[in-house]
Amino acid sequence: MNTTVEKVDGTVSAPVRPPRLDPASLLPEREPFQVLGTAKAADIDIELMRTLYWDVVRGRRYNLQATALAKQGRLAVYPSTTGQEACEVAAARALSPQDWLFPTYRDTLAAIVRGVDPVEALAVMRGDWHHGYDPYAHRVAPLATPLATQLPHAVGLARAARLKGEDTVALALVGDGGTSEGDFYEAVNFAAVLQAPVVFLVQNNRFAISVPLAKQSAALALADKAVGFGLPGRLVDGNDVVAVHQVLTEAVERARHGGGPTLVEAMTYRIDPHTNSDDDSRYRDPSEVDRWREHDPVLVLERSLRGLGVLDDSDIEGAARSADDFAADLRKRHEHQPNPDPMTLFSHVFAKKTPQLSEQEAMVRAELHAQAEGDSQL
Amino acid sequence: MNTTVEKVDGTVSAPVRPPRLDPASLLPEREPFQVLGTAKAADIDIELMRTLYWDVVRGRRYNLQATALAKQGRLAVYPSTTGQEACEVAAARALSPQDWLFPTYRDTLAAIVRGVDPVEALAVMRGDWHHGYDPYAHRVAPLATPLATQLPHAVGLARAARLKGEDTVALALVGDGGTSEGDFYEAVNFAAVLQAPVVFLVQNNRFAISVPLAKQSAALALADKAVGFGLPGRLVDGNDVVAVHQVLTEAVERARHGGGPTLVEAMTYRIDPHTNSDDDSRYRDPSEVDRWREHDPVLVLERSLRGLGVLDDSDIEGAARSADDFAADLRKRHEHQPNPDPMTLFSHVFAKKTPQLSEQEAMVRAELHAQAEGDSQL
Amino acid sequence: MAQVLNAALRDALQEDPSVHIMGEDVGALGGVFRITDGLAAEFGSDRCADTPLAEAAILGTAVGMAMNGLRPVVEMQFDSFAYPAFEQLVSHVARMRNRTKGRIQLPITIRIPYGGGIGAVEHHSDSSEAYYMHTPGLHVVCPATHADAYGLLRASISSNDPVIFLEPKRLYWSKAQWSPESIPEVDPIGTAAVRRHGTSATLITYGPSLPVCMEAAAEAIKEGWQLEVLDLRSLVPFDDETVSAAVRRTGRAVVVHESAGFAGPGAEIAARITERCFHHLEAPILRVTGLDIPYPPPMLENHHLPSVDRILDAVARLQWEPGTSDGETC
Amino acid sequence: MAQVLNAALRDALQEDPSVHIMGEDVGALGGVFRITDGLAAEFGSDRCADTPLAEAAILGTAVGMAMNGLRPVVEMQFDSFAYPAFEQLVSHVARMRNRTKGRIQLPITIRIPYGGGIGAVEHHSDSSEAYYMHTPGLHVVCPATHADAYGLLRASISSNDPVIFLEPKRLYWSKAQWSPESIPEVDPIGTAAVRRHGTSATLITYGPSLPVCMEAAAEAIKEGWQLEVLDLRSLVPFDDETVSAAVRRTGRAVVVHESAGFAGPGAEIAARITERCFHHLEAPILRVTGLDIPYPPPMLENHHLPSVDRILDAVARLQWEPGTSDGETC
Ligand SMILES: Cc1ncc(C[n+]2csc(CCOP(=O)(O)OP(=O)(O)O)c2C)c(N)n1
Ligand SMILES: Cc1ncc(C[n+]2csc(CCOP(=O)(O)OP(=O)(O)O)c2C)c(N)n1
Ligand SMILES: [Mg+2]
Ligand SMILES: [Mg+2]
Repeated sequence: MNTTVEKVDGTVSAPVRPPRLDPASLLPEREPFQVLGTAKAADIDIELMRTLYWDVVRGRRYNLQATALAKQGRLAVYPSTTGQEACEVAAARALSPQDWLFPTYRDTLAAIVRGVDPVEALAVMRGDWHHGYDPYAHRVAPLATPLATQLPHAVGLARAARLKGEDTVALALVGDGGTSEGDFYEAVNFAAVLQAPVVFLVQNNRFAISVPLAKQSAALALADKAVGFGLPGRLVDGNDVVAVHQVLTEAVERARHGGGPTLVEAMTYRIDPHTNSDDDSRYRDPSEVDRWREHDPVLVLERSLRGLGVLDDSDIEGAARSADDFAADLRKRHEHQPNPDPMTLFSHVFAKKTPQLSEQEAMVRAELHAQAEGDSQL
Repeated sequence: MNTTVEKVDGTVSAPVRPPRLDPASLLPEREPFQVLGTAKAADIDIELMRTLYWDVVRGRRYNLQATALAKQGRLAVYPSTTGQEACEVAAARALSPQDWLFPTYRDTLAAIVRGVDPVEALAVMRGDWHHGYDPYAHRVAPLATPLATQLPHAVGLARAARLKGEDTVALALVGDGGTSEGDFYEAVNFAAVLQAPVVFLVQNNRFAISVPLAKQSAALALADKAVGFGLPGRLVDGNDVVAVHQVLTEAVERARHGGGPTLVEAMTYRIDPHTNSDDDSRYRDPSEVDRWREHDPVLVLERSLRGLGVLDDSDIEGAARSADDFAADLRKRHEHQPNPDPMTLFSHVFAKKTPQLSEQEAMVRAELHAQAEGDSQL
Repeated sequence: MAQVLNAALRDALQEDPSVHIMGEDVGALGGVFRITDGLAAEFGSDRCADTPLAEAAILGTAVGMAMNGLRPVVEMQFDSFAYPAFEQLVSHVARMRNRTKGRIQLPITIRIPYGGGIGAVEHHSDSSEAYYMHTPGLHVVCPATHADAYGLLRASISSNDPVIFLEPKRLYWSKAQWSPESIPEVDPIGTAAVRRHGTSATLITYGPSLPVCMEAAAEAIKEGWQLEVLDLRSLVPFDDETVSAAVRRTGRAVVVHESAGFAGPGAEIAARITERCFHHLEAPILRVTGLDIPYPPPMLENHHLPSVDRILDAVARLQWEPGTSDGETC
Repeated sequence: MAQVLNAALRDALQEDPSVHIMGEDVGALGGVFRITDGLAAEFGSDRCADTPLAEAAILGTAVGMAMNGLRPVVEMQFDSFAYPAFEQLVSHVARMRNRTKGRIQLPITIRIPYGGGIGAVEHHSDSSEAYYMHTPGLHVVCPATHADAYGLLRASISSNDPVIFLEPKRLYWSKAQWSPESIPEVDPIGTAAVRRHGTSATLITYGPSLPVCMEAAAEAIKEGWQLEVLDLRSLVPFDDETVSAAVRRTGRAVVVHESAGFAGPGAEIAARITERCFHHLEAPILRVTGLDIPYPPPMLENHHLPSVDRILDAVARLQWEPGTSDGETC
């Protein structure tokens, strides 16, 4: 502003800041980025496309299996990602081993694609403990239930990596509903100010439980939020796994090389109810779901890859068989999980048990003894 | 997206949403809007300009007086708006009687211009009670200390007005630092989704206590945040009272007539330390303050109005004299404030005192009696 | 209890046009527990409004609505999802009347599905009442019966002060005879109720632990104990008179609640009874509470929650033989 | 005490490169209370970093840093400005170790300028320890002496668990003889200290109320009372052994703290002592605490804070004559 405004009366203008850059350059594309079904698909590495295909097929099978377990009461709850497999798979596959993934409660699939054992990923849903896998083994943070609260964690982890000289990137997932929480904005702002190597992926599945996007935000696109923090926004077709993978990979590598954070919005749709115990007939028209089924991320990919000559019937069968094996293994091992030990309740509250916790532990132990004796006398 | 992307393989595109509008239309101007010193000044109503002049002169005098009282220990603390009088005055003057103002701790001046008695406005700074004026008398909410927390209140009040069929608008003030708090974003989002008649004015005075803007935000302008919520952003020279008044008046009337909320960023500068007890030599170069003094909102206006022939020496003298009288009155009445009654501590915790509070009140009353008796025996 | 709460909300909406319900999923869905079922359809989406997903703004917006003459009834989806609104609650909701010398009053009811015992995963079973009890300016109530669910909710909505209304999740599905006729005449906020008379000792409880205490009292007869059961209903204001009178009658008491014991509600209850009835006490007041651990996963929650056995154990430790001070740990 | 805290931070930064200070204005300004004075200059703005103004994100970012091997020391500018971070604190910081079975530990120190008595305007004088005490998974400590300011802060930073470190604002400017040599040998987290021996009754306190209790004890001599004064130092873990032993010795006790009494720290302290020492007690344990009101404005705060007179009054009510049960209110 110092020099740009013509002052007719000769007064001095304020030293506000240098003429500002064009914020429009940070706005996302007007229409979601797509690869499948466009000419760009021909340039994609075939091996990558095959990997993504196997992943989404297995992902779909996983969603069906986990939903079945929940309906049978063998999981306390399961929030499915049916219809969102492209986002889940692409998120996991865009990362290198040194990177971190920060999932929400819905993103067990992304964790599994990254290498987490599905039985361990489902521990929280099973209800034997709050969390099942070693976060450091595959660099996957615990599934976050309080919405958007994991986003500042991702920023801090990425920041620490920078301070330690590591080239780690953190990819944090959040839903459309989660973008309404203050934590989302605070985290994006911290990432931008600190130039932390973080990528935020908003899976806009158009619902937060029953609340549709229009009641969540009046923005023309959620990715439009990026410009307000001085970072680039990207908009991508969330049912096009290749497009999501490409956008995320670009953002991750940009972050890795000091380019700072990116906010990506993937436009997708939650095909299943919020969880197995949700009744979505109360808030949406089944015909809307049907329309989206036509854009099913698995089908879209299958058709495109067939068209490109990358997939044939035997590939498709092979993927399906392997997915079935995966589900059968999950089912079997899930059934044989040991019951949790009540003593665990006291072991990890603090590094060292307080005297008070030891007293309470003794009480529970005594109760268990008494119960065991009672049982053995029957 | 349904129809816009050319699909080469004949797959169906997702029914994501209609082709989106150009978000760039919601971005603020590239350079802060100005009136003074530009050709636009000639079109402004002369009476308005004179009113604004008297206000800023009185405002400056008020800041000097209150700072002096704080330095003398007659206020517990005073956060001055020296250098920001244009924003304070314009905010108050852009509102109609049926509107509400939501100030921060720093905005006693805006409250006063709106009609609040300065002695009552300063009650919280004096320390005899948390809040001094009747919020309903002039429709000025209590000064908010926890940053950004008053913003959702403004949204709720405006929303309620709409529900009740009133044409009230709420104007909420916040600082550059306050925009980092989650409450800021949540409030802007609620306002946009509810299309509540609210105007948010960010007084970007370039510091949050010691933290400069660059450590607060990487945005090219704070007003760029608006687009992420689907509402328009405006950028204005915060030291140009006429420009701020014009931008706010437009935004207020837009809100009043159902156009929804606006986010306005006024670029200004905090000339004084954060409060009288702050030591700004620790974090900024005095030469930066000096540069801004050249763009002093009172001087800028005075010079412009002189140039336009709206002000002469006797006007200037008259305004100064009236400001002195104002300050003298404040000083005098401030000194004669009665000490607060300790019984007040119990009167307003609940509508009806709980038995427990009555017990505690009795204790304090007994202590006061004992003390009074002790005193009278001396 | 869910239908009763629903009826109370419906009647409040019906009788007072200033009542406005708001929260996440309270509209078409009727809330995840269906407490607002049908209300948006009946009263319109302005009177029963889905909000964006941000608890601080939900409560903050309610503050502004209350400043402008409305009577917001806010639903927080689960206990721990009220934490984002903690600053609004403590720094504004609880103090607004006081800081403005009564000029602004905030008749806001904050409904919180509360407590555990329903097999929910982490973050869905917290008991947060101690935080609210310790915050001057808030009323805190918790129904355990259907009549109180109705009566306390109506009283909360009518109150000109903010009320934290804790809805015991595991009583949502309790089915008991209830009709609006059984509404208590008196304002139930601030009054405790004796649910069972007894002479041996007093169980003091509220909300989800009341049924457990009633069961314990029934069991205790086998041991020869006639237990009095006191339902506090209102934690703030606290009904010292009724509680002290009960404990004075029996001379022995056990406080029972789900939330963690340390610095929990039972601490205040035990301390204040002891202050007031010291020489009537035959034994220290004992507490049976949740453990001092983060709320456990579903498969272990039974070890955390007060049980009939733990209550009876505590009663047994109330020094029934004269001069049995050896049980003390100091 | 301010300089001592500054020294502790400096030494921690010096000795352990994983220690990182962060918060609002902790850099060039050195914090509004100057506790971090000079540290950014000495260790660089990465080790002592000004953050954007958002407490939830400050704490949330610290969580991520701790997950990645750093040892964050977070400053919250005032007690009540920590409330925006309440969800991060309760739902993550306090539980992360537990939910991950110890795989993720969060060695985070949260420094909070704490309490009143400095003539600050509203929202600047809260005492929030009860909220933290009631949250399983947090350690809560509060120094009252210079040696403890140093020792407890170093111990907190070294702890592999999150610690709420409450800094009594009105002791910031206290000047007392102190040199690093006087650091206690033992880990002070979890241990109380007897500050004055006495036989008549025990005053139990911590932080800003310790000097008031010491003064009361000095005054009490005129009345013929030899008061023991116990400084808890650590509220979680709680040193039952030392506290019970002291109360057992004297048979009478008064708990003193600034925060509101109802459901406050004193409730837990009184309740647990009574549970453990009932038959050693000659009188109920009394509490002298802040009133159950929002923290008052500067000109009235002296009516809120525990005073020497109130403490002596409470001591006088400890039923010194045998059989004086008439003082009871029930
Ligand atoms: C802080 C918080 N508030 C409320 C909830 C309850 N809740 C769980 S999921 C959900 C909807 C989330 O929607 P979105 O972010 O779009 O994610 P999606 O479920 O669609 O994946 C809500 C309200 C929560 N988990 N955390
Ligand atoms: C929630 C909260 N955190 C911290 C503070 C302490 N504080 C008071 S003013 C201030 C700086 C505010 O900066 P800005 O929003 O730019 O307003 P300005 O003071 O410049 O008017 C801070 C950190 C507060 N009042 N509230
Ligand atoms: Mg969603
Ligand atoms: Mg500022």
